[in-house]
Amino acid sequence: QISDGIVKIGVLNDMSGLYSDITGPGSVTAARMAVEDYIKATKSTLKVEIVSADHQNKPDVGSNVARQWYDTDKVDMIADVPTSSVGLAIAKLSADKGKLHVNSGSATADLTGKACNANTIHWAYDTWMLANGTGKAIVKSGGDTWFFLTADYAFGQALERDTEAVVLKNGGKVVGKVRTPFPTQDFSSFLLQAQASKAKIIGLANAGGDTTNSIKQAAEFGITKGGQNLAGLLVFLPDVHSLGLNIAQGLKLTETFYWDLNDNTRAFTKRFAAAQGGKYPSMVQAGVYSSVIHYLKAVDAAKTDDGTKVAAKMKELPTDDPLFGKGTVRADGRKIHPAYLFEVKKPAESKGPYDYYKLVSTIPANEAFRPLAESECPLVKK
Amino acid sequence: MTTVPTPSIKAQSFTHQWVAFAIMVLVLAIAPIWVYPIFLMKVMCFALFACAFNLLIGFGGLLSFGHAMFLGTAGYAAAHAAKVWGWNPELAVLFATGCSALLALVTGMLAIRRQGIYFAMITLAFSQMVYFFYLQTPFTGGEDGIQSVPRGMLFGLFDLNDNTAMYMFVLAIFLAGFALIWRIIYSPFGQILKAIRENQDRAISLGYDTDMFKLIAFVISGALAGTAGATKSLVFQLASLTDVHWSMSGEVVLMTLLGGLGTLFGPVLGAAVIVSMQNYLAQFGAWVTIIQGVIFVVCVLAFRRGIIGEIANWIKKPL
Amino acid sequence: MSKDFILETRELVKEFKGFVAVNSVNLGVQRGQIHALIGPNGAGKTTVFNLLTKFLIPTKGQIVFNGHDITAEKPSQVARRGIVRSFQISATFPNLTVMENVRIGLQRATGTSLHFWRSERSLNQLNDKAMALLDEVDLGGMADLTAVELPYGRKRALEIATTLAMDPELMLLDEPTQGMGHEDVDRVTQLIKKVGANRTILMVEHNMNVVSKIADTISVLQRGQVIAEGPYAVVSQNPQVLEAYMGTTDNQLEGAHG
Amino acid sequence: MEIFGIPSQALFGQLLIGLINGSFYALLSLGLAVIFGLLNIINFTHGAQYMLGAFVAYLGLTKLGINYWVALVVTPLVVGATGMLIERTMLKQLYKLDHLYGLLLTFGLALIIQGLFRHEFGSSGMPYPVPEVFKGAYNTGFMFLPKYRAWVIVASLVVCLSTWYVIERTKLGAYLRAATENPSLVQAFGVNVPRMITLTYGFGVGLAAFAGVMAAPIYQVNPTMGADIIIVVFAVVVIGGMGSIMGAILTGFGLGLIEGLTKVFYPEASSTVIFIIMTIVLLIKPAGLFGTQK
Amino acid sequence: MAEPKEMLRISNLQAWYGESHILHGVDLTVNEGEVVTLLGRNGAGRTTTVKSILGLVGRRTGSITIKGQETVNWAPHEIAKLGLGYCPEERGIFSALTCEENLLLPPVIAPNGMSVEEIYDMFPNLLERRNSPGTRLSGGEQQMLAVGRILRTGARFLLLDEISEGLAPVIVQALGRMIKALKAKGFTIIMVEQNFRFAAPLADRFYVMEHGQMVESFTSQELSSKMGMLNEYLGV
Ligand SMILES: Nc1ncnc2c1ncn2[C@@H]1O[C@H](COP(=O)(O)OP(=O)(O)OP(=O)(O)O)[C@@H](O)[C@H]1O
Ligand SMILES: Nc1ncnc2c1ncn2[C@@H]1O[C@H](COP(=O)(O)OP(=O)(O)OP(=O)(O)O)[C@@H](O)[C@H]1O
Ligand SMILES: [Mg+2]
Ligand SMILES: [Mg+2]
Repeated sequence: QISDGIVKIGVLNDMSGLYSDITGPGSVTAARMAVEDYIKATKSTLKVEIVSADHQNKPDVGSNVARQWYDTDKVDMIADVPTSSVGLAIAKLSADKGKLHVNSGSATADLTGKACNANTIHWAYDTWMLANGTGKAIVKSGGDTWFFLTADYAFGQALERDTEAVVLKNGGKVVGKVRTPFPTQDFSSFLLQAQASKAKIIGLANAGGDTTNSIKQAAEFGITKGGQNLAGLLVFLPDVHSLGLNIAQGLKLTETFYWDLNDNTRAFTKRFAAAQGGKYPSMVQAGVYSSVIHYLKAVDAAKTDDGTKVAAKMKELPTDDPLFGKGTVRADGRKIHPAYLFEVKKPAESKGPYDYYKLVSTIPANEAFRPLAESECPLVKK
Repeated sequence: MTTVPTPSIKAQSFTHQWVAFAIMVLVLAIAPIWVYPIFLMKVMCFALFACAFNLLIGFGGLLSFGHAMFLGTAGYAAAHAAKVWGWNPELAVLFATGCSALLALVTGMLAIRRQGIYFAMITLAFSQMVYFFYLQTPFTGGEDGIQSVPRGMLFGLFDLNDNTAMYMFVLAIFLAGFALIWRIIYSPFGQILKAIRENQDRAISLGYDTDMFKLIAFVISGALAGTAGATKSLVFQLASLTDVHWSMSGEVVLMTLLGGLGTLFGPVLGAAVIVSMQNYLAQFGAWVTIIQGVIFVVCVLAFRRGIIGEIANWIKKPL
Repeated sequence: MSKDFILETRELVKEFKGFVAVNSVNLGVQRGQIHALIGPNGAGKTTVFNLLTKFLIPTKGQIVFNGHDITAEKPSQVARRGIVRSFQISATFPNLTVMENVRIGLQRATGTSLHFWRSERSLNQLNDKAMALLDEVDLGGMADLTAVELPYGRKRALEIATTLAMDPELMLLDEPTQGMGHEDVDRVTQLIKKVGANRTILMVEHNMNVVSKIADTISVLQRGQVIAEGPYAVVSQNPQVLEAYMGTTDNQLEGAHG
Repeated sequence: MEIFGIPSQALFGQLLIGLINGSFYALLSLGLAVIFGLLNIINFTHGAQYMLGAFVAYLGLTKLGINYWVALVVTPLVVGATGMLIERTMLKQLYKLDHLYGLLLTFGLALIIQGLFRHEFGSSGMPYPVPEVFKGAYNTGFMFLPKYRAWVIVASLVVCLSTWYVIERTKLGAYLRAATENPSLVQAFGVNVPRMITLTYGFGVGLAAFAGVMAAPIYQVNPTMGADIIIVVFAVVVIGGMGSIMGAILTGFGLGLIEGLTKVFYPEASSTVIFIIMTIVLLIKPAGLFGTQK
Repeated sequence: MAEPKEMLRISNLQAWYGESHILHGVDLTVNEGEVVTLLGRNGAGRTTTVKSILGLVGRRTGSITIKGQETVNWAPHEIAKLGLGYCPEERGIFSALTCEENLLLPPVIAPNGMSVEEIYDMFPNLLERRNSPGTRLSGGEQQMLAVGRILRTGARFLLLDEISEGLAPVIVQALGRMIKALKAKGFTIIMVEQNFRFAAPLADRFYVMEHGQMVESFTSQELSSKMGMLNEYLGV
């Protein structure tokens, strides 16, 4: 039985701030496309409605909206939710209210780690995956001394911590780190410290404007020319777009989605761009699309929109969608799929707008995310 | 001799204020039937915050641009007391109010010695330092804040997880705070405060230790802002950096200004309008800020007295 | 000397960035007198006032009030000791009513000024006293106007009433008649004389007419130093004073003001 | 040689970087000080106007093909003109009121401008290339100094000092200072005060836009780029002494240095150190380092 | 000698500060070279009349003709350029400027103004305090500065509001001599004075104001016969 006959999905994200290009209205579009595509493909009789709101990257604003959605607006599932602190708050709230949260936007691996719960599923990526993907590959290819520029807040610190562990595990060394206030406009002083450290790799444990500014200024101070390399631990396609290839070239990064992976992704991107004024989808937006499809599938299968039951069903059913391919949702709520290590193309190699990435290697699904054995999640029986 | 008007002592009547107060209580008592109670609780928390702020600027002439530090400090203190120490909600709120009062005492002693824009700036500076402290110190959970704060049992008897009980609790706190401010404004102390605002040098020369008066006003205002913050963190079961950020200090100015600076009921209405706006315009993203900006501009250019201020001016009685 | 001085300064000095505005002033104000401080512009009269009320800090010297050294006290402490000043530019609380203005002065003595939990109505007990003070300065009929609405001369009267409310032992008046029409000058002169009957007043005044009428003792300041002291009749004959302050000798008794 | 565990070479580098950031603080706080000093308006829109400067340059480049040098001249004029419009239509009505109202109005305007740009351009930054002549860097021996950064210091110093000279040492400046206190009297002496005030606001805003153009090649051109810096710049102006032109300039550079050093020794606090300094300064010198109490 | 040239003619002047209507139809004429004094009680509207001439009140209607030009709709700076010098009641010394900067501030609007040296000669206090910030001067010194600075500009039509206020008798006498000298040079002067003794010997004509209207006007010859009336109006 579907509560009040309608399956209501709330897309909660950053509509106007730092992450609005990565999530924002684009995620709403992605969710709509998912509903359309699902209904068309399955002839399902579900009535689906989508609402959206801006959480301004603040946990209080986010949980406030979510609470009202759940309490009075009959929202059944909340999707997207970038910004780890907000994601964690929504996850907890969804569990309290017996609803469902499928997160594509947040980075923190805690969502399926010590903060996991039965009503939360984490979709596109997480810090463990980023650290592991980028960190391991770089150390393996000789980048074994690191200097971290870490945004001084929970997300940055988590990313730094996870990456450091990977670097050390693979035989690398961390020669220094600096915690930069968030947000910072000018990184030159920090970059100079990184330069002085003579580390081969400067790991950018930050996001959004902090990342783009630090990459831009690194180029200005000739850091890359001087033989040091940057590792963008969380870089999205729109970031590269705003930097331009001239500056971003050579940057290594990990994502689980890129528009130019295969015919399916290209076809999706074409439709998405048409609806979004020419902007190409980010990994998060793709995640929203894929997660909504799987959610609806589970609702149909479970014949209910009860959060806890649908969550269980989502874990039970294998996933399959055009963007992330076949995969699974694990007991801890982690969606499993491959990840890709990319390198940003040189301007000469690019054939046009958004043709930015060169695939370096594919990390198979079973290696991309934190193994269940290491999980601190109480849902995982050991 | 020129003739002068010979008025009798104006019998200052305050009945209209009582009427307004009764209307406010009535509205708040029955509104939850139609309106989402948590939203109303949020309104009341911000209304108390704005009233506390207004006590300082509207009646003491002191523009604090760092009032968020009291809201936020108490929010963290209450959340910590309730979550980590497992205190009852009433104790948590009291403790948190005390923390804010203490912070107000310390910062006030330094800030109060400056006037006008320097006062605004020094309070801003303090709040930035407080912000930094909460950002760095582990107990606040940094960006994540203190989440899942238990609402607990009021006096060990009433379960506040029930929204109705929580609502009554918040309503009681709000009304008590409001009544206290009302009393202060029309007290011997309030009278001197007004005199200081009008002409500080003259008040000094009449033997008043003006710094003392301003400090007391500052501490009361900070403490009540703290009560609001503590209550808010129980309602939302969350204490976060938002409440300490300088933009929160700006928001309370907006509420007060919109409602009517130096009026009794203005901050309440201002808070209600701004909170509703943020609530109902949430899906419009950037438009929220644009509309807020427009309100600021319109208020300053055309509505300087604020909504309640305009009404009060119209009926020629203080509200 | 056996005179009863309520206020004495000893070698009082005030320098502003090397400029000596007040130079070793030894001033003695006798209890119960109206004492006038006169002198050319820039002689340092206002500065002396500011020093006495602690709005400025002396560079050197001592101020003794009723036998206590008050040199190191705060302005509001000095006021509580009983030294209350008026300002050269009129100082009222513009948006309070005339009655409230006076009550602010009376309220201090009640000791409830810090009581923020009490009702304002507790102040109504002061109304009679306030009214009496207002009547004394002829403002009884205007008690309910806001101060800003008063004509200039009446503002000065209000200021004096507020000052009287403090029941000061020593009143300091800085040019109380400045900017007033003749009518008001007379009225205020009489008023000062009346209230000076049972307290001490130190005043700065350029209007020789007023000074000659009511001052018991006059000190003449020039370039920060006292150049003459005594009753009007004596001081106004002093050639140095005539030259520095009063100008031509022919109309000394008139002064410049009507 | 080492100083506090940092090689002196590196320290020089850091100091130089601090100086560069200081140039931005100085430019921005100069505009703010001019506007406060002469109009008594606390121009909260300053950050938005700085952002506008960068955007106009960016749009000029991408839509009209206007190069950096032209933008450096045209942008302050264009943005300054919008400032004058704001002054004529809105600020003008507030001069007789408390400072508070000017602050609130400009705060509102800042929200509107920033909101509109965010709505239109999203929030990820736009690139603006470093002009051709300033590509590359000097090797100073102790650090690698990008040519463009060197230019920033020079340009900022020149603009700051000429502004100071005009205001403190010329007749025009004396009119301006006098008009702050008593505009109608200065007008009664025969000076066209309203026009002077409009131009002054335009000039202050132009300075913000100038800083914006200067910043475009270094930072991402981004609708929120002015939102955070404005609070810091306020602090600079207050520390320097509200309205003191020289104060704003010296404090701007000085705080850039201090902030730079903090970034080396205790980076987490580098965005807070300015406020700590502000508190200390205000407690010791209530009117700021170079201010005079009214 | 030819007909005296008319310097200023005000007719039916009404003026407001915000909501309050202060002047109710003032009429006044001043010829070139005349010294005219406005008398009246506190609040009679004398200052307002002077400010209206310069356009410094909130709103005004009626007619104000200066040197043949109708100026009622002009901005203050345009009026000032006709050659007016104004010394305000509250002195208007600028605290951001030093004493000397204050003195040099008003732009020269006509040739043959006094030189700075001459002004310092007249007010030696100012020379001594020339580098002090304007408002650090004593009350009287500020008054001297306010008078001195308009003498520099070459304005030959002066509006002086209560200039003898707060000055030591010696200085008041000096001012009296100065005004006589200016009159001899052909200046036109409107004085607002509380200090009748000071104004009486200087003025050619007197106007008496009451409640925002001119209630009386007479020449210096008629002065003695008008004392009774003045006594009634002013309590002289
Ligand atoms: N804060 C200050 N800084 C510098 N100089 C000052 C300051 N205050 C006063 N002075 C100077 O000290 C001298 C004395 O000033 P004061 O105001 O005491 O004179 P006064 O006797 O009251 O004169 P007046 O009769 O004109 O009011 C003046 O020359 C004045 O310029
Ligand atoms: N800015 C103002 N706003 C409102 N009313 C004012 C203002 N200035 C003066 N008034 C009022 O206008 C009336 C005339 O004032 P004005 O200053 O012209 O009088 P005056 O004859 O010069 O007297 P005074 O001796 O006090 O200078 C007074 O009642 C006064 O209260
Ligand atoms: Mg004086
Ligand atoms: Mg007057």
